[in-house]
Amino acid sequence: MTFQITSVPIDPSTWRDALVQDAPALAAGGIVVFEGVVRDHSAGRPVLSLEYEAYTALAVREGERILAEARARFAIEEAVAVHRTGHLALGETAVWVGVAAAHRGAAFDACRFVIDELKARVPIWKREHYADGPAEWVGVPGPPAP
Amino acid sequence: MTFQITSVPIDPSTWRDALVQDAPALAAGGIVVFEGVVRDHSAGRPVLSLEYEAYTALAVREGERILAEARARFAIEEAVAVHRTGHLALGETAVWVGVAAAHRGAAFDACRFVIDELKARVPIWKREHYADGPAEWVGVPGPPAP
Amino acid sequence: MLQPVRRSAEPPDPMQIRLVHYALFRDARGRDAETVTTTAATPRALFDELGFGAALASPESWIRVAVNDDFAAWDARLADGDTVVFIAPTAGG
Amino acid sequence: MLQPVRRSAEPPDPMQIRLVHYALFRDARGRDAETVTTTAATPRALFDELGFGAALASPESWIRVAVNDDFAAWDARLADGDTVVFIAPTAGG
Repeated sequence: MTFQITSVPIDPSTWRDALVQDAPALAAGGIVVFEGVVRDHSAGRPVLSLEYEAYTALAVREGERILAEARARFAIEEAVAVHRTGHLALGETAVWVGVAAAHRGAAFDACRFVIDELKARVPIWKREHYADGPAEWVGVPGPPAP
Repeated sequence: MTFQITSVPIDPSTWRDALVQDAPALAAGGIVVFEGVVRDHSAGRPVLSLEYEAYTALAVREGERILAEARARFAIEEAVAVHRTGHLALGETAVWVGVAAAHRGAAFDACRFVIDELKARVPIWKREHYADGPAEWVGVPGPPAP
Repeated sequence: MLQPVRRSAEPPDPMQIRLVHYALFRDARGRDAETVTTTAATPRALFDELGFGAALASPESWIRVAVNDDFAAWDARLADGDTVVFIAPTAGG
Repeated sequence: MLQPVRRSAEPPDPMQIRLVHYALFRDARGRDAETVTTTAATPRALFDELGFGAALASPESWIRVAVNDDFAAWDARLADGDTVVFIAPTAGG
């Protein structure tokens, strides 16, 4: 498991249970989860829906690297993450990160590290569909002209 | 809702869904959850099970205060928490804290604040049952003699 | 001039205080709750009267007190009918 | 002494490079993928050859490159049969 890209809706409880199963012999005392949910606004503009597109082979490779870095850097037992692709409605889960650790400080630190690094490094693009104009790729200074 | 003491098993997915419902109009983009799960060891001793006992009236009052402090101090939309009482088996959820916010930094900070304050301030006691000796109240220097 | 001194030195009227016990205080008292008739004016005096003070030194540093379901100071003034809880170190979560 | 200079100045053999496009590069090219025959020795040269360089200044500062499904440098040496992806700013999560 560890890092997955999925085109089907993410069920947080399924992933939470899988994380607990993965943490060996119930030695984990604290679980920290980050979940990104589709919002109804972005930079002040009303969002109707959005779509995520992934360069899957590289996204999985980089996502696995990030989880391995988290395991090396923090005193945690397990870290897993999943990112959704395709068209998402408001309220759907775009990304889910879960960390299990014996002590909660490490779980918080590692979970935050993973989501920060995923957002910065993993090749996944987001296109927002607005109520007041054409869809746009998020985070891009401007479209290439050619 | 906000802070509850419950003697029935905590279902994390029920609480997660309630948190999302509470965050008005899906404006929340990030959810951070802390979940405390019964561990199989404590200070090196094998734990068979444990029980939590709450001074419920004051625990609810103090828990609500902590959640109100979190809402005042961090840019979050909602914070809820629930603590289990009674006899818990290994792997059961003892405490669940969930925070929803437009931006993840505030959600992480607030969730950590809430669990740290709950642990420090709320009158809930834990008794561990060990494989190798009699049950003990956790965190107490010694039993009162009279 | 001596009268006020005498008056304050007189024992106060006995009060009915309800004690509710949790965790290791319940273990120590062998019951969940009890009502005591006492002249202890503060939680600190009541603590000593119950015999806890002799066994547990400096309780102010590690035991908290609740009066009528909210935290209170060790030197708060008790009133007839108050409910008092001594709160040993907690370990929720 | 001049021969090595001449040899390196000769055009290299044309290579077949597979380009896979995502997000706004796919929008710009109007297709998911294509195979180009090119003498571009590096991703940077290929980027210019495709016409992106004229439109997008200083791509090194905000666009990443992948060769054969891993991140690569802009001046990496391309080989025949390589797959190249230009990675516009991402926004996962």
